[in-house]
Amino acid sequence: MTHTVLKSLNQSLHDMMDADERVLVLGEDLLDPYGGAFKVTRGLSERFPDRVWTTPISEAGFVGVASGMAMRGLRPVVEIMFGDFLLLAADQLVNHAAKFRWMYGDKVDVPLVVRAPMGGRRGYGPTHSQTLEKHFLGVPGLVVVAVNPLVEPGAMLRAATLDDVRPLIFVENKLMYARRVRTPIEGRLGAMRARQQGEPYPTTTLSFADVPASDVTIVAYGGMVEIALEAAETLLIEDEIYCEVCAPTALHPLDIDPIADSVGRTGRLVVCEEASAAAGFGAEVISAVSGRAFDALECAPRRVASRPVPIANAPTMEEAILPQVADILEAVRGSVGRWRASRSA
Amino acid sequence: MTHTVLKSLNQSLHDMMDADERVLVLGEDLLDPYGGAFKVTRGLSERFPDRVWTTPISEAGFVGVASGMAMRGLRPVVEIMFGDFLLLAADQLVNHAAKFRWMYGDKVDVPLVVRAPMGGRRGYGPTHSQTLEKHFLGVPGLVVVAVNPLVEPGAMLRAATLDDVRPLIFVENKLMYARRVRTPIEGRLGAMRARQQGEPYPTTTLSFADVPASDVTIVAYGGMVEIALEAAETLLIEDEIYCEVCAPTALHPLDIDPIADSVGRTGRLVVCEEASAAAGFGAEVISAVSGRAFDALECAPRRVASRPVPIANAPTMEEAILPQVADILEAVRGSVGRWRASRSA
Amino acid sequence: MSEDPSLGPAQRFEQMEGPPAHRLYRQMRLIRCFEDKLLERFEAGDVAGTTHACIGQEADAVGVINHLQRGDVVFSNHRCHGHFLVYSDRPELLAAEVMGRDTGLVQGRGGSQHICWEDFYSNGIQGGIVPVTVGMGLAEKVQNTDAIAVAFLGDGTFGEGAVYEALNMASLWSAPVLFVVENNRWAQSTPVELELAGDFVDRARAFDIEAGQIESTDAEELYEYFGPILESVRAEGRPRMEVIHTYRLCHHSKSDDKRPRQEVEEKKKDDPLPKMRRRLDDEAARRIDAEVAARIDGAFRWASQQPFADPMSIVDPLMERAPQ
Amino acid sequence: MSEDPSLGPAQRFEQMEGPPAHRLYRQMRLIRCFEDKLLERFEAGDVAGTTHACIGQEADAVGVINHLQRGDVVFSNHRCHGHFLVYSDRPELLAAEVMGRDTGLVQGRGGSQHICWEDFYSNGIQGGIVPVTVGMGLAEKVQNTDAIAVAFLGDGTFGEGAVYEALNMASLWSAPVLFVVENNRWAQSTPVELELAGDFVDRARAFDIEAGQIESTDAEELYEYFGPILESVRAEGRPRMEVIHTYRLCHHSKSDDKRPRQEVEEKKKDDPLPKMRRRLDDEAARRIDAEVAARIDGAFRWASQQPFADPMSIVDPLMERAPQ
Ligand SMILES: Cc1ncc(C[n+]2csc(CCOP(=O)(O)OP(=O)(O)O)c2C)c(N)n1
Ligand SMILES: Cc1ncc(C[n+]2csc(CCOP(=O)(O)OP(=O)(O)O)c2C)c(N)n1
Ligand SMILES: [Mg+2]
Ligand SMILES: [Mg+2]
Repeated sequence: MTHTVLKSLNQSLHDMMDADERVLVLGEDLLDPYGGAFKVTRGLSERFPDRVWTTPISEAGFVGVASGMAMRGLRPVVEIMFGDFLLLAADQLVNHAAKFRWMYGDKVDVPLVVRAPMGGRRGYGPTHSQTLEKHFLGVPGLVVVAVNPLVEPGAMLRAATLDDVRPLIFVENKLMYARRVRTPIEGRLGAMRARQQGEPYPTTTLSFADVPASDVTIVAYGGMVEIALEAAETLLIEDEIYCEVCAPTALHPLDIDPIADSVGRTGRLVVCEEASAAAGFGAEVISAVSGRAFDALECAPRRVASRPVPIANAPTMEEAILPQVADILEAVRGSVGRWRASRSA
Repeated sequence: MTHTVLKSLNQSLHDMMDADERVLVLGEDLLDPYGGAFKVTRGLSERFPDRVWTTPISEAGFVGVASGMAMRGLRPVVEIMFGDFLLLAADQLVNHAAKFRWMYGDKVDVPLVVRAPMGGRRGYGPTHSQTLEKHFLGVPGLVVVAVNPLVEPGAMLRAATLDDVRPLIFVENKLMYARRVRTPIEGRLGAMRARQQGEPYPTTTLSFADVPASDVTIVAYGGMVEIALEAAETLLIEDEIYCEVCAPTALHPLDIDPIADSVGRTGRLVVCEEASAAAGFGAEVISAVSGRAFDALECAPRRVASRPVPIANAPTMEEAILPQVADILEAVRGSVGRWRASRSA
Repeated sequence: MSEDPSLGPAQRFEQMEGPPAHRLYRQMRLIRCFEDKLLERFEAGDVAGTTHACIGQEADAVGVINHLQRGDVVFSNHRCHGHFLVYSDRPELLAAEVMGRDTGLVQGRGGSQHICWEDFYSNGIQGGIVPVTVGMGLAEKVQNTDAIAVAFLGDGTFGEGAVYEALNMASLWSAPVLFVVENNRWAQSTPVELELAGDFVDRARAFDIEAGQIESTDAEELYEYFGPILESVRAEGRPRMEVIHTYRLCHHSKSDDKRPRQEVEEKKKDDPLPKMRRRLDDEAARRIDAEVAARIDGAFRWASQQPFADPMSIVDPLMERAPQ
Repeated sequence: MSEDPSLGPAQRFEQMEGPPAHRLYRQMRLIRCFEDKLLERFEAGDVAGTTHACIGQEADAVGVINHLQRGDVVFSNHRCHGHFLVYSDRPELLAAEVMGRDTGLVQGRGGSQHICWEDFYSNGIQGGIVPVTVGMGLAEKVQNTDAIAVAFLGDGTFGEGAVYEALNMASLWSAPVLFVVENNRWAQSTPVELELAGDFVDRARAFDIEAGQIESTDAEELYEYFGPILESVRAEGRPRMEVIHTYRLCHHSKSDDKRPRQEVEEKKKDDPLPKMRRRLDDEAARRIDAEVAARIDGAFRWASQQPFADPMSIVDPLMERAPQ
């Protein structure tokens, strides 16, 4: 029985609302029959008419409202229709929600979940295709997680909503909604050995089963995970390069251990992200790995990212701007090639 | 003749407004006799009553207004009273100002300057002490620069306002206003050799004059520059560790060359920033240096930064949260000590 | 801003042939025909992404924009095709843009909702364009150009705080700006009652901004209505808001319409196109229809022959130091 | 929220001794005395950072907060001392907080403008607290607690878009929230005419929110005025806005006052403290003054004996993975 990421999230919301009266859902255009721009909330308003609040177009305002609700006993899940609009709520997230618990001497909790569908590849143009979570990383008190199809997205959403008392941005990816969830079964995912560490926002580490040591660690999160896996397969077949793919879901605070361990085994690091590179997730991973596993690094870590321009609307340009399998191949080959060349010399 | 950072900025605004009718200044509480919260705009409204616009408390709104003005022929300089409030203008900066030029096929320019005083150490508490520019780094189309007393702040502001057609965040530092400007003279700054590269937002590289090779590169910008210099002096005197201090002013796009060159000479890197470390400026520097000068790096780069909690109000805590000279000493000694130990072993 | 500016909309409207009713109809026909063709292309999978058509609201565009002088600024939103076509009369450039061509309005970078041409702009973020437009109007005033600025916004956009910040500053600083509210009664899937408490006109007046409203899809009526209004904004150098109560006859974007079928059917009686067409003699109407159809065909044909947007152009030389 | 909640403000007010005028005066005296002492400490360099006193506006705090029941929520802003002291009657905790002590309200983390105690909160960012308060009020409603929420905001804060987003949602969703606008005619150094176009009450009404206003620094009058208002918010479960036209007699924060001297002097005639004191017999007034002075002395003495905030506590165990 397979299901999509969309289905997993939607089902999780249904189950949570069914089980826990404190769960409320807020956002734009959530009501059935429309059920939200990407249909993650479909069917909720019909079943729970009092607890699905379709909002005015007021991203700052309704994130603020939800913070207030969270501080007074509820478990609101907010949908930002397109993650691009999260910037409108930046002050609410950083100067309000993220600060309240610590600033108020731990007297309050803010169990707020803000869901944000990010990413391009759908031709939506400059203001509806961005991957903006990098700008929200590193805020004291604010958690950022990103799902991918190797974990059960609904379970992660449930943990974020019911078990986590911290305000949290839950990054989804527009293209990923239609993907099948395929979590590892008995330590394997297809041809790869799979390990998941870190609850409730696990990092999945995948490696080809019968290889003692892989050649390179590829880190990818969210929408880049599937692309990294495709690259890893190609590299195996075409280049006999063995990749370990690390797919973290906790972007901040980042659990660097599984990544640093992997680099400890491979000595080489390529980090993929859909945003442009500067001061992004890859920068943090490379810095943190440098801090933890510097001696293991055999060559310069590389970043695969968007070109640093707005995401153009025209498909020819959008494709060239966003990171593709080919970019990962190039980065990995660059890393490994240098080493192979030096080894065979 | 010495003058303060405050005086330099204030004089520059006077001179620009005098010389160029297109320059307008907008922000909260700018009118004389008050002259702005930190007095950077003092005296302007008396001389140029029509071109100093004191605004309502509408950070998003007046940044938007200024963007519009910039697109239609003016050269607005906006003051955000405390840099903490910049988050309210995040959507205007990222989804509007930063995108317009490229998204519109290069048909428009947005020569907008947004001045933002950042930083703590004045006991202003969690919402008035932050160093938030890291969240604005890496936005395609948006420039971020930060002054320090080793460059002439007014000259940099002038370049940003009159010569730069890109929207730009101009980071100042509250404590720095009272500092004396001390630009290098004939290649020297006190006991140090000084070199400035990169116009109009230069990186200053300082090293102790008579040493062939320094031991470590300390990167610091904005309010951390003076602290890094103090640390460098202490390290020289107490530890005989020779530091090169690199003080960039262009945070994004970052000019990595002077820093990478320095690391090429020293092999060791410590990056200082007043914000918390995660996904910040230091992460970008370390990643970029790893990309450019990996082979030169002899040990893991280190970061000196805030503790990852809100900036507490109580002086005892604020001091412990913000990075101090002692933290730099520790990081540098850690870097160099490891090497010295290995060398003497 | 452009090097070889076209006529202003008002001048062009004056130079069009035939009586005003003919001209208004021709312009609306051009918009409708353009969008019908565009949606056809989307259906056929020829065009990627999404688009917001203004079917049913064409009378707003012709009613307002035909009064603008050269140099006047327009800032439109996601639903900008009608505004743009009246402003520019250049359907081929918009067609090329939405089809991702290098000769599109903004070289394929913006697509349907992020365009710029001469003094016309649009952006796809709700609300934020309103303060930007106020700044544009103020810049014109500061520079004594006599130009004014017009911002288009929808009913739903009144949810955004930026709108009120802009109204306040526009009023305090006497910005020569007309805020045109197209109240089409829905924001995406949300009816206006669920998104708006109180009243549009009261909101403007609470900021000491003169405001009025008109319920109409009659292009002639709207054209008459807006003449003196735009004149007054220019003459008085003060902001003003006007609400047009109208209706969107198509889906919000591409194909996601869940509004009550009956309501939409009922509203089709107010479709501005047949309303105006009925005032033309049949011969003239058919001639215009045919001419416009041919023109739009030509525009799309031309556009589809243009080179695709150039993937080599995805650099920004002014930001070149950013890491790749 | 706290484990050992105090009496609600209304209950405490009831249990205070003497007639209402005495009690109101005693509370205002406590606020004034607290802030005078605090400013003295600042002058002396004993306290770091900055602070915003509410001298001249004490009547607002006692007029509104004394009607609140246990469980009702208050969200205040940068100028929160008066509100807090009436809410809590715990000057020693606030003194310890502003003096950076470990036993302060929030362990020295927040200081003067970022405090929390039971159901009282404050934050130093203008505007953003308003939607948060709406959410708090709605949460109480959803959970059928019968509690209401009160947000305090200044005239200048009407510049922020978040306020209007909050008004709209409060109205659409019938939040049991009272918005108390303290129009002290200045925002920092900016007079209200330069920051506000139109009118406060009209703004609320444009969102279909009932609104009223009162020009007063008379604590008894304000106390009488707000009784039925708070009752109606609770009974009707609808938002409401009330504007108190008042005046700040001190500087904005610490020592930056550039307002016209004459205007401030003129306004001193309306100082709420002498106004109320005149209604007490001299004996009672002097007794209250002395008692309050002793209490505040004690509070600051206690506070200054407390241990400084602990630099070892600057960790957040829930975010521990963040790099150091
Ligand atoms: C800040 C922001 N939030 C949400 C959206 C998504 N969105 C696009 S159009 C729209 C509805 C707009 O409604 P209205 O203002 O009435 O304009 P209409 O579509 O009816 O013309 C929404 C919610 C957006 N583009 N920007
Ligand atoms: C978002 C934001 N912008 C600016 C400030 C700086 N600031 C603090 S108080 C203040 C004036 C507030 O005026 P008003 O709302 O009238 O309250 P008052 O100080 O008069 O009580 C300003 C501008 C802030 N704290 N937050
Ligand atoms: Mg609408
Ligand atoms: Mg005020």
